Amino acid sequence: MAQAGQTSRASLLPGIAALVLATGYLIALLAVEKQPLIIGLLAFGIAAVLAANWFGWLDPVSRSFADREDRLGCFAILAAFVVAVFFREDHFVLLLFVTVLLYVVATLGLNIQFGYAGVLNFAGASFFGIGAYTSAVLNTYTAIPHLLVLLIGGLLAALIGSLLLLPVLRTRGHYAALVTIAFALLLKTFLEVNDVLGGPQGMQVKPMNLFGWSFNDNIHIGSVELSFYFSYFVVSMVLLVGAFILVRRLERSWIGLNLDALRLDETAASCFGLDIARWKITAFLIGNFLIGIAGALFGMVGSFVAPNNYTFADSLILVSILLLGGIGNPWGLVVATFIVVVVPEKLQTIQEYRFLLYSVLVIAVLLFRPEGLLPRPVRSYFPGWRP
Amino acid sequence: MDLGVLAQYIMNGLMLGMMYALVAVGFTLFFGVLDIIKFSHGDVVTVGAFAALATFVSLRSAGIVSSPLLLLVMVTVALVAMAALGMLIARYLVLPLRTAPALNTLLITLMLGTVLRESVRLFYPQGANPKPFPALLPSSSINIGQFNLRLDNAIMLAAGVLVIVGLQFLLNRTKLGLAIRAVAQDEETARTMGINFTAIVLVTFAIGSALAAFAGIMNGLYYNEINFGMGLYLGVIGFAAAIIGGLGSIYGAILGGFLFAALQTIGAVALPFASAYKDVFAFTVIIMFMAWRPTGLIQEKISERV
Amino acid sequence: MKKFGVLLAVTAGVGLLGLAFGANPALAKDKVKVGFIGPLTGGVSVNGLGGRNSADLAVKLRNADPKAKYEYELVVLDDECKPNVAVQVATKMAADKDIIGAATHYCSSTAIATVDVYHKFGLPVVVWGAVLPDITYRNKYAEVHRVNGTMINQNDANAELISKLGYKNVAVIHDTTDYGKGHNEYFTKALTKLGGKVVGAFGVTADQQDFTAELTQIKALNPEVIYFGGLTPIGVRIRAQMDKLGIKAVFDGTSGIVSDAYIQGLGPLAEGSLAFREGAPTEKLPGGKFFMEKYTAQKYDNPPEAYGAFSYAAMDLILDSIEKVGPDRKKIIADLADVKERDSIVGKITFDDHGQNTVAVITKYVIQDGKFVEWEDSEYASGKRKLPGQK
Amino acid sequence: MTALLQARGLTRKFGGVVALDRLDLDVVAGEILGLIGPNGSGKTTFFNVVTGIYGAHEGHISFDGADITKASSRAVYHAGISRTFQRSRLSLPLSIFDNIMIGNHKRLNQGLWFNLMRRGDFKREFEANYRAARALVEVFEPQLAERLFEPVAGLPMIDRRRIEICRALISQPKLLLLDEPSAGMTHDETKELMDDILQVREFNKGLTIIIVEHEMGVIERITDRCAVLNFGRKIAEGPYRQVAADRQVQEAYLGVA
Repeated sequence: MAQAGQTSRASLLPGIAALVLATGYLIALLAVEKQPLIIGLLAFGIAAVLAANWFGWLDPVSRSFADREDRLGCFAILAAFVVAVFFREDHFVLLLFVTVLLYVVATLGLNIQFGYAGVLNFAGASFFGIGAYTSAVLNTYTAIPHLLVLLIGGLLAALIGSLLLLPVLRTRGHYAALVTIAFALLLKTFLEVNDVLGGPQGMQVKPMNLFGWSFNDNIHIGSVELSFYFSYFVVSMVLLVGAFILVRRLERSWIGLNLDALRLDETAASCFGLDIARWKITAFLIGNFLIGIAGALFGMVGSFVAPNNYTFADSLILVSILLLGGIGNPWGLVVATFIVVVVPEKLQTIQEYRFLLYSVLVIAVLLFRPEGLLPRPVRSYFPGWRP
Repeated sequence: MDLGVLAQYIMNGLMLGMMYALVAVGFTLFFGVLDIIKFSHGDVVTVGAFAALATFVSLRSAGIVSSPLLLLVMVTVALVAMAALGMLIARYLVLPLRTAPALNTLLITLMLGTVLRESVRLFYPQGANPKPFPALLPSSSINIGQFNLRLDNAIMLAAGVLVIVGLQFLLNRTKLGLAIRAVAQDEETARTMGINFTAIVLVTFAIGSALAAFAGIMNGLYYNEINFGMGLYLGVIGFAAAIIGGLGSIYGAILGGFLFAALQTIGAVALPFASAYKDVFAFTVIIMFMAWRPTGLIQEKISERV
Repeated sequence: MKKFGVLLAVTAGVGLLGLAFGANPALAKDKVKVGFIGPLTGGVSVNGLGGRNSADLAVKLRNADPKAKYEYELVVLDDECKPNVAVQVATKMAADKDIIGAATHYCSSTAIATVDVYHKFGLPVVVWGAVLPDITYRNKYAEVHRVNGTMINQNDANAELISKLGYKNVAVIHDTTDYGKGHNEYFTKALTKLGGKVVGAFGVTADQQDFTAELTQIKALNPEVIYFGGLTPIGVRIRAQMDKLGIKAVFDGTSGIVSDAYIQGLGPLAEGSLAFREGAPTEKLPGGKFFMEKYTAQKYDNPPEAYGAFSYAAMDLILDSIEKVGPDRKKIIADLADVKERDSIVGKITFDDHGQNTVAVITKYVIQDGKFVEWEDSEYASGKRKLPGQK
Repeated sequence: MTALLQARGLTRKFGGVVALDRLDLDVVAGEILGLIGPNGSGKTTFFNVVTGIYGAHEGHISFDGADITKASSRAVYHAGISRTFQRSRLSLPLSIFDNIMIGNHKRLNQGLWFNLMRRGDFKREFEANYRAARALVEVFEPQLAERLFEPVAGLPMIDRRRIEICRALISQPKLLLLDEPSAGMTHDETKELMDDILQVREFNKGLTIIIVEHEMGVIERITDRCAVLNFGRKIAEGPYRQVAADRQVQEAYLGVA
């Protein structure tokens, strides 16, 4: 396979076909409201993927993505815009979509920490929350431009995260897990009992305002009216694309190699000159920075923050997205985030059972496809590069 | 501070610590034999307590009223049922993931915890409500100043100590215990010694889960109330206790359990009108502790070969 | 390949089934969607399920009424009693233009978090169970109404009874949500005015299990009454643990523990707990008998609980409005703005300029023999039984 | 002749066990030194102490004139010492190329800005390293050079050893520590690998090697000199034939003591 691959670059077509089908399916899933139809669609989706796998149709798709990622990335952005324009008036679908995008950004951050450097972080939602609270406080009490607020949200998440650096660096494995779990519980309790930040009740967050344009108003272009969430969609998309490129470049560099090396074997890595602490710190800080920025924007989108948004259980959801998608594969994260965020939302009529079903689903994936839906391929430093 | 109040705090702390310790011992046992964290452990505590309650309800409706008899049957049923559940979990969810990354096991058991918790809520009659747990132990008490010593608490503490001593005996003085320790030391060597690895893992999970059921019943008898969410919190604290004690060490887990209870109690005493901050206090200390002793109080044997 | 064939057949089958169910038979009446939000999962889910059933009952009865102009469909969402989830589901409901009006929220923490959402999207809602005054009074949103009363009157009545019984020293335990903090604030105010004294106030988190540390401190303060501002789950725990520590004080709760779950959770220990709630008890309401009959006839899994009747009334009010002015959010808001002396099963409903129903009656409860009994009818009031330290 | 690596009085204990007992050892630049002795005689411990994985309790090590007794693993690598491990420690999910590049750490630009933003420059560096890695692998096994971007996990043991040695060699160290390169391999494979190692010597003239090995055939064939350890002490030193004839050495191996 690799031999054949070295001779010529794979075709773009399978990738584009897959994107078109996925976009169509996503639109159908988001548009349908009748529960039986949704269940039918979900069953159809699962069967279609299984069938495609059966007939070997997925291999050309993955080759296409491996070799032509830059181009297909552009098509994916286009596809996202098609979905957003299709639902331009539908507030809730757009909100859901924006939620997915920002969760992907957060899990990308987590992916750097856990997927590459192997630094466990069970407090992902806490750092997300630090970002969100930053925008709540800064938008309420200061006139700092909101783009800067996003940046500060990321920096603050990284800064507060750095308080954990010492224990995180000194511990390994489950011991490291406890440090972040303890932090997740600590932060949630702290937010809950601390009146200044709204206590358990949380705070309102003022909507985003970019260069005088308030994101709380619907957009009118001629006779077409766009939901105000469309503006958030655009900003989230920009953030996501930036984060995606950052993570990709990081992975496809000597730094990505360093992170992998120290994750897989710290002792061997240090015997080849790696500064373990330096790269762990780098990964932890960049990861938290991304999570914090996503959180800051999410705070403005949701217009509301509360400690209960950022519990240990929410951190677990972030981690399970990572596992479900396939650790280390950003495309897997996109797919997994859609599944984890959208499916329970669409299955609302079985409300009382949705946690149960969702947990059973994750157990099944872990048992039968432990490497995740889209396992991470071997690193290629430049997609489509041939010696 | 009034001596009676102080005694009361110590008693509260001891009861809490005993429950945490029993849960933590389970975590550390599982880690010992398989090097994994089974996070559904806290919810096994819940299921154990509910199994005991269901036994109680059906015995009561069968007309049995003798408290000692009721308690005996409840404990037996719950312990056996949870031991079986523990073996099932080990056989079908934990052992199949042996070759996968450790995080997968952590996650699958976390999700299993959700399944157990939600199942109790959805399928136990009116499972979403807090359930009264019968007070089956003699509840006479003596007041010494501000200190209220209850007979049932004393019995529970004694029972907890007995269980821990029994576990020690089992691990250190029996063939089974030897096999468990051998597997914990080095799986390969244990296999070559002719020890049935799978069987030992299953037995260990049975023991740990039975301990969880015991902790669940103790929790029910102490608080006289159980609910579907009680295990989540106990699980996290049990895990923390096992970690600060040093994973794999039984003494460490027990010590960790009492230490955590002490931290919470101290937090509550030191912050009289901000007792809500006591968990913030306890977890901050835990994090600082981890920076100081990154492998817990009692270190595991380091067996990394280079 | 054989397996694949089976798979395909099953998928096709499921898909077709979906289509068959999804397709609507043509109906004579126009379909109108109304919403309900409450806590359907989590510790207080019994109250949410009771509320949902009651709203469902209102819709079912209306659909069974041949005179009704529209066919109603109830959209139910779960706020889990968490502000963040509430904002999300409220956004979902408010953003759905097909939903014309909604009966929303049992938990104050969720109701106060969502008022901005309803205002932003212009969805008329009637709150059916949350008691925090701020929900209607913080802003003047035309979209937000409430059929039940606020916690202010409740706490006045509470402090009055306590003082009348001769209690002076009260320790307060409250959860740290706006609900608990609000109760703490209004109760302390009311009690101090009457000459009582709060000897200590303790905030506890809603998922806390062990309260022995707080209670040990309270025991040292030696209060006659422990006032509890919070919901049933932790109420049960605190009452049970008081007993463990040998605290003999009166347990004085709020509307948050008026739930059968409280008594079930405690058994005999519930005896003598006090609780307060706005409005008359369900069976004494003007439409109480009618409501209970209809409710029982539907064979729901859960009882209506304390606020079921309010949920029914809130939904009924919305349905009345839709019948009157048609399925249009703006018109409904206008119609709800001048609800005056309108008949409902909870009595006459009158909204003030904040959309708040004025509920003058406060029911005082004491638990006697495993039942919430009105204080006036109880053996404690008649002197036959005595609360600890009652004078 | 000056010693490239010099150990004086080196002592390391594990609990009550003395793994290295006042060991003196000189390694001359350019030679291949065989380090032999029964199991548990301290050979691997010596490697671990030299490479900074364990600290020494007593004594000194100097390398190329500098004291490295307290140096960290990182510093030892940067000073020019590379090693392989007794149990293969490759990163299995990573490609052959990645594994070799881990060994090239000190010659790769580690700057954040360079790696993330100057992708053109990075590409040039990447391509140069690709050529270097390919050339090195070709010395061992030309077929492997065609498969540089396949994961190591799928390779047979002998190829993994080769990759491990390439990883140690790519940074052009002054001293190479080979820890039982023949472990887990057949006799023929071992022979093949030794040929490779000798070929590498041709390639990289100045390279000094210390090899720990149980296969005496290997030791006889490739070493210039041997040191024999027993209970952490050096009991003999000299050309293989000489130490093999030593009575003390024979006793140590036969366990007569």
